[in-house]
Amino acid sequence: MKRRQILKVEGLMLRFGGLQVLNDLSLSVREGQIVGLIGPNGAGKTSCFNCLTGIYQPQGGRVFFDGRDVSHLPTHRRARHGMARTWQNLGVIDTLTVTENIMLAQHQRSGYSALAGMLGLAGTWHRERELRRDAAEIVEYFGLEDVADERTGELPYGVRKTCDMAMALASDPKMLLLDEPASGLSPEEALGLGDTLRELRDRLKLTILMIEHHVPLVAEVCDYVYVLNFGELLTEGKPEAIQRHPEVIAAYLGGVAESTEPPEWPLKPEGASHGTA
Amino acid sequence: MATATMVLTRVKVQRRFGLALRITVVIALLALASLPLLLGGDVWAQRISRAAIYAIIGLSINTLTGHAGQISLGHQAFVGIGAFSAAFMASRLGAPLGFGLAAAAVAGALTAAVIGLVALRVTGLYLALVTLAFGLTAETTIFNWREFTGGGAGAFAPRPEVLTSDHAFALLCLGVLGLVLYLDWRLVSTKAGRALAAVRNNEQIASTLGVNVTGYKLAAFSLSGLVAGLAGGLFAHWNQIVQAMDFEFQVALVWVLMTVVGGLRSRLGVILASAFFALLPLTLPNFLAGLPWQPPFLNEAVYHVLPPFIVVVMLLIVLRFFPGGFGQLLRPATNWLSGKKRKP
Amino acid sequence: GVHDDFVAQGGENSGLEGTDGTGTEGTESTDGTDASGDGGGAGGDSGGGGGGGGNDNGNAGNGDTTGVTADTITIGIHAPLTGAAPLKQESFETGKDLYWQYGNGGGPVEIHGRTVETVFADDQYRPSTARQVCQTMAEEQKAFMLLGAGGTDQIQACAQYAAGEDVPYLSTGVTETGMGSLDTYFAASMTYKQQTPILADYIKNELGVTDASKVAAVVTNTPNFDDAVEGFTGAFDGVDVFRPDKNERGSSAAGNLCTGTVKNYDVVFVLTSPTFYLEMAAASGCRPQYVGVGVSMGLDQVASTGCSAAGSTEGARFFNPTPAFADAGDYDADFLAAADAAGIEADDVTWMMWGQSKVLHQMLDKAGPDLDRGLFLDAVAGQKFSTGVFPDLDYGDDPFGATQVSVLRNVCDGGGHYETDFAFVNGF
Amino acid sequence: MALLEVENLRAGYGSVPVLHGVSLDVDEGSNAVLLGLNGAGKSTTLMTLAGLLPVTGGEIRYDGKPLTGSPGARVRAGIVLVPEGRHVFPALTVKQNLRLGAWTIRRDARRLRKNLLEVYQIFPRLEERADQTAGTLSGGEQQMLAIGRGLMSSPRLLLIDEASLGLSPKLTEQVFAAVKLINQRGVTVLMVEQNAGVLAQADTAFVMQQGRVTITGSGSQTIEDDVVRAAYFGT
Amino acid sequence: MGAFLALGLFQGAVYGLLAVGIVLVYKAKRVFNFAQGEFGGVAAFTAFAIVVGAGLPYWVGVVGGLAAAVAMGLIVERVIVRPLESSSRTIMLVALVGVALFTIAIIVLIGQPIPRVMPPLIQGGGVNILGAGILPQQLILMAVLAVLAAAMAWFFKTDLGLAVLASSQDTRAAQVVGISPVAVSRLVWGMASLLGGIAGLLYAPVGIFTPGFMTLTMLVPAFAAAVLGGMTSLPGAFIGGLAIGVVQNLGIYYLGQQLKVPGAAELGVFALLMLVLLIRPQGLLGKEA
Ligand SMILES: Nc1ncnc2c1ncn2[C@@H]1O[C@H](COP(=O)(O)OP(=O)(O)OP(=O)(O)O)[C@@H](O)[C@H]1O
Ligand SMILES: Nc1ncnc2c1ncn2[C@@H]1O[C@H](COP(=O)(O)OP(=O)(O)OP(=O)(O)O)[C@@H](O)[C@H]1O
Ligand SMILES: [Mg+2]
Ligand SMILES: [Mg+2]
Repeated sequence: MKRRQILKVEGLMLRFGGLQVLNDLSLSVREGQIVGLIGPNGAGKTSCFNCLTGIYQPQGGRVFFDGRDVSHLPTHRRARHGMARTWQNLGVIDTLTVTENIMLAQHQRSGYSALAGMLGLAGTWHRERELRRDAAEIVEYFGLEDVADERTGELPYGVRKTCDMAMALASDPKMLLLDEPASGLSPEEALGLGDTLRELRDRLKLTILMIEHHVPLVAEVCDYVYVLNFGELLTEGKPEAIQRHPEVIAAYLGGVAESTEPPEWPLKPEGASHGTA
Repeated sequence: MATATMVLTRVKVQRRFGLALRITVVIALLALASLPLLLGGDVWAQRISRAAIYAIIGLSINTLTGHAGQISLGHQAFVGIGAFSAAFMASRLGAPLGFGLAAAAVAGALTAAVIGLVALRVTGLYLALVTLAFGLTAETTIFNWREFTGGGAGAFAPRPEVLTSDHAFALLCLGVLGLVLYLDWRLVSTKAGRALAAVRNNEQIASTLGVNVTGYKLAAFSLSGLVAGLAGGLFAHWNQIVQAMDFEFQVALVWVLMTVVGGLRSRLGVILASAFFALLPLTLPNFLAGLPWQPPFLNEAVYHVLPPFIVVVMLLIVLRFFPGGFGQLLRPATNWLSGKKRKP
Repeated sequence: GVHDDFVAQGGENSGLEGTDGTGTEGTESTDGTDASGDGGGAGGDSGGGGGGGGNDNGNAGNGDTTGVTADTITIGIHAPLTGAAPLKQESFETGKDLYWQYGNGGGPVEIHGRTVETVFADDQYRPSTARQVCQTMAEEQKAFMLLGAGGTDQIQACAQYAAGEDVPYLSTGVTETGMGSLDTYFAASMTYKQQTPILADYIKNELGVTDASKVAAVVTNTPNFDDAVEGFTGAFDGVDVFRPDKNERGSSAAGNLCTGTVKNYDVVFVLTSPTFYLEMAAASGCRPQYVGVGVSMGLDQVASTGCSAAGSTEGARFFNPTPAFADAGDYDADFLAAADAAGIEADDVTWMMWGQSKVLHQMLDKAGPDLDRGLFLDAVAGQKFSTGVFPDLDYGDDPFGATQVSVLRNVCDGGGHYETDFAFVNGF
Repeated sequence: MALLEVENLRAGYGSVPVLHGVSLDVDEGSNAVLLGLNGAGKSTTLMTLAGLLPVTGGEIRYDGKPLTGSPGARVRAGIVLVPEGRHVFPALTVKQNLRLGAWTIRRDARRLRKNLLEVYQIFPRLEERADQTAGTLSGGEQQMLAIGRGLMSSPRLLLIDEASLGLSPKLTEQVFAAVKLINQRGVTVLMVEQNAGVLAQADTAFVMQQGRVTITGSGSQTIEDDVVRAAYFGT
Repeated sequence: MGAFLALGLFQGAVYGLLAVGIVLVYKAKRVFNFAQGEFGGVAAFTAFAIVVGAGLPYWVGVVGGLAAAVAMGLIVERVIVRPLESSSRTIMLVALVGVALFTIAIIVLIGQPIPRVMPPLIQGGGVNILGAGILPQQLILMAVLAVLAAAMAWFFKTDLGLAVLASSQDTRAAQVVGISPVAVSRLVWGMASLLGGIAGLLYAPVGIFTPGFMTLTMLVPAFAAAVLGGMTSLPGAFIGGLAIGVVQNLGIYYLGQQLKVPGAAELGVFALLMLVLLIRPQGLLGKEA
């Protein structure tokens, strides 16, 4: 069965001065899939995310999300349509506690206006309590209870990373854009991440677009992969096919990948070869 | 079972007792603070008004710099525009005080919103520079506009009949301060506070979380300007005369320092520091003159420069040793008073 | 005491040069001292006033004895020690009490058994600060009355406060705008409005410059200086007028006067903050004849600063309440004696304070032993006073009672100071 | 003989101790690897060796003598750190970055030129990009520049902290190959890595856990699965 | 009109001189140095005390003034800048504002808030340029500005200059290649205070001076000049300074004298600043670094 395309990108063009960062990039993501976006450093992956979320204004191309053209909407409006993202170097607010960060992420569904909140109008007190309860649930789901009232700035990297993910979920999105969610995680944590992502997809029916250099993780969880090189689409396909694609090997995975020991992360201590089926 | 109940009741009783104790302490502190108002005569009533006005100004700067993370080195311009608007309403149009204060608040908010528009494009240190240049320009242009401000001779802002007594006026100022405090409290405990925290830290992250960064920035500027304008209106009626030189750009610098010394985002700290710097220039000369031994270098002109001198010394100490300002020093006490448990 | 000596001399101001207009008509002044205190225009003048002033028509006063004890009277003085027209603070430190403590032949002055104590505050050259320190002095420090030593806008602000609270207020003459109707205000020297036509005559007749296009006026741009401008332009039609703002920063149009950008003026009339004036003088390539009215320009401190700027203020002439400090001994020998007794180095600020104190002494004396604020006001209104240091005063019609002025000339030789060209004249 | 001997080294950040007694020896001309989980203290060890953090206990001996002194003095002695996260000077050109790499020998024009040629030889890509500002280089190129800059002052001991962080598999491989080349030219190398691929070319491996070196393996043959397992799974 | 142009150019020279110091500190530290004006203030007051107060030769005053300024620069570096190295730039800005106000307060405490006159380097009447009388002192100022701006531009091409730039971009990396951040910091503040001192000494004799004269009237135009030039460009600071001076005086001429707008000079500077920041934020000659 063909699922609906929740995200569709047509002909993105992005330039910085003389540098062509994205060149006529088109891709689409179907509802309920985990899609990988890989490519060499500087290929334009993060820039692509920035165009999707409206941080950058591309010189050309259009972005359709959930059936509507969002190309000219400002970032916060796109977020309100259900686009959530994480950042390559973390999107938590250091001066807020974990709970507050999650409540911040609930911004768009708070149900009262900022002015009403400031004036302390009747409904707002009640809504605040409800939001706090919801936040507590999310905190529990991600196992952050112990640190719920700690400022995120004082927490270890892994915990902050988890908090970042929790925030992305707290906004009740339709789609998650994850920028290198496994970077800086230990192999153990990366394994757990793979499980979490699958669970999000299967239980919450979330769509996920993920940038990742951690090839085994990509191979394991992604339904489909796009490979970017110099701002252009190099190829696309199922992860297994991608890993065998000669151009991908040449540009990204490295020439000796098949012959000798690949420079892989010790994700599977049992010495299994990369790229599980 | 029985022991468990006993323990529980004891905890409850302790809690109740703790609450009662805390409320008593708060009331006692407030009573202590209001002593000068009750016993100090007109002069102290005036001083308390001034302290309250400064506290409102400090909170206004805190809204912008503390909450929204936008620095303003031209805040005296917003206050000044409020002050001259109020004075103009009172002395030229003969409008009632309420209208004057409303005009002051609106004028402050509008001016700040215009600067806020600039802040959407210019950020960080450059914004500081823009606000500074704006403050300087306002001081020499708007405030020197004779029809509006009386030029350097100042504009008179007579008080209405009910407020002619300095005590009544002090109560008005304290009332406005209470209102501003309430707004600040609700602001930080609801979505706007969290959104501003995000804007302050990282605008891009904030926007991907659905926060309208532009809107919040403008709103923060307008709110800050509104409060500053209101403070200006009170300031005009405080002395019943204001002039351009009350709003020299150095004043804005001292105010920013004062707010930082109080501790950004600490209401109590900002209020205490503001009150302190409001009273310092008024009380210091007579205090020093009353000392049994006069240090040889002290004289009238020195009194004038001592307050900024003291602000700066305190600032440098604060920045080095407790960057959270007075607020940080007071945190244990305020945590206890608000019933927060200390973190393990 | 001083007062007796003065009465013995006949109470006349005697100009040293004795050429023009030496106190010719001020003969009856002291007679008035002991005459009926409730006479003159007191009652009529203050009829519309509040609870104080002359309401009681000089019978028992208003009972407001703030600042008066059995053996002291406290007076409050404000002046700018900082800001754009700073005066030397030591001069005030020493000068404010000199007369009261040593004016009586080296001993303290006694007025009906009371000595006088002073409190002082810096008004920072700001009207609002002036108002506020005036309140502090009158209410917290319990000053019986207030004294303004200089600074038009500040004097205006303090006078307004004082009138509202029925506190007597005496200052050197400045503007008349809005001051004439104040019940508690008295000017101890000529106002700008009175002086500027005389100045115009002086420029024409003494300096010989009759071409208005060769004359410029640089007058601070506040409403309190408008009557000065009117007075001057009314008497000298066609002069160029520049109005710098009170807190103008950086380079300014007036600063470029006579550097060729605007014009080469022969005479420039300055009535602005001394700092501004000095900046103008120092920065200009040419050297016009500066003239002016008002207290602060005539101070030696200004002269010496101006002189060190390549002698650019040499020969400047200023109208002043008192004759030059250099000639103080010729007008009041007691002054130098008092300074000796006090062991201080007197200067022109001290001298000015001395004169003003002396005026005040006569006023307090006239109010009698049962001093209160109401009585004091009644005692002054409509009366005449003469000190020999300040101009003769006649408060017959309004609070602007002075009719004489002295002309000082800036001499740069020997550090920059003033010499008396004319003493106590009332026209040219 | 060991070029670098570290004995019971203690260090940390301000009042937070991180290293609780690190001991390791690195032989002259060898290629050593320091492995460990996040937060084990690997970067802290290298920074302490480079003089960026104060020593609170234990001893470092370099070339047989106790090692003290400022970071600059250590660079002059031949100890050069290639820090974690690349840390190139983003607004300077590649060439200027390299010129500053030779800061301690800036008066020796001949040696400077020789080193520059050598760096260009190892990383031809840097010569191609000599006049590009470093901030606009790709991640892999920046990593090459960071290593190249380290080589400019003729180091005897090169400390490399997580050269592969954030690099694509291919670039990682290239960087490791370059390090091997450098080592073969006689520079002693101590690398911190999380990527086990580097073990293939190492002579010695140290595993750090919670501020201590817990396992030392020497010779590429002896670096077995158990070392890896110990490093990453704490078994 | 022409005279206002000439007056503006020469008035602008002092802004340019301050702007050069501001640019130096910005390039090296990424902070806006609000204390730059007070380096000049301290130099001027010290020199005044030596030359006029103590009656010593002029050159002693110059050396003493510059020494005082540099001493202040080094103290500021040690006591304020270095401990705050890791705090935000806004906090650093606030602290430097504090330093400026503190210095003014100290000068008032010691020297009283009265106006002073410093004798010029060369006595003598003005030179007529385009109808404006320009004092010899102002000609010297302009020449010194040109020389110093060129010298600073050259400095950033040297190894030492590169090291300064490098440590501004990445302190950790600078340490790693053996550059001492402390030495760089001292060097930068020493140089900046020297530049500030020179500006103060050269400008003080042009008019009269009072405590805070540099900060209260010169600093904002100087910042505007630096921004106009792009904040990182030394030729930019030079041109920016002159441009600001001209704009101020044209403002006075057109707005002030013709239209009687109060505060015309400030209005001109503010308008120009806004124009630059909104339309060409990188300034006239600005680029990164
Ligand atoms: N704001 C910007 N200004 C100038 N150049 C930019 C900007 N943002 C990105 N670039 C350039 O665009 C190119 C693509 O960058 P991008 O961050 O998208 O790469 P990436 O694929 O995410 O790489 P990585 O895997 O290293 O994160 C890079 O060369 C980068 O320098
Ligand atoms: N600047 C700092 N201040 C305080 N603690 C720090 C600082 N930097 C690191 N730490 C702490 O020191 C410990 C060791 O950090 P270090 O960076 O040396 O680990 P690492 O082994 O290099 O880890 P990674 O693989 O993440 O780079 C960690 O617990 C970390 O939280
Ligand atoms: Mg990226
Ligand atoms: Mg590390």
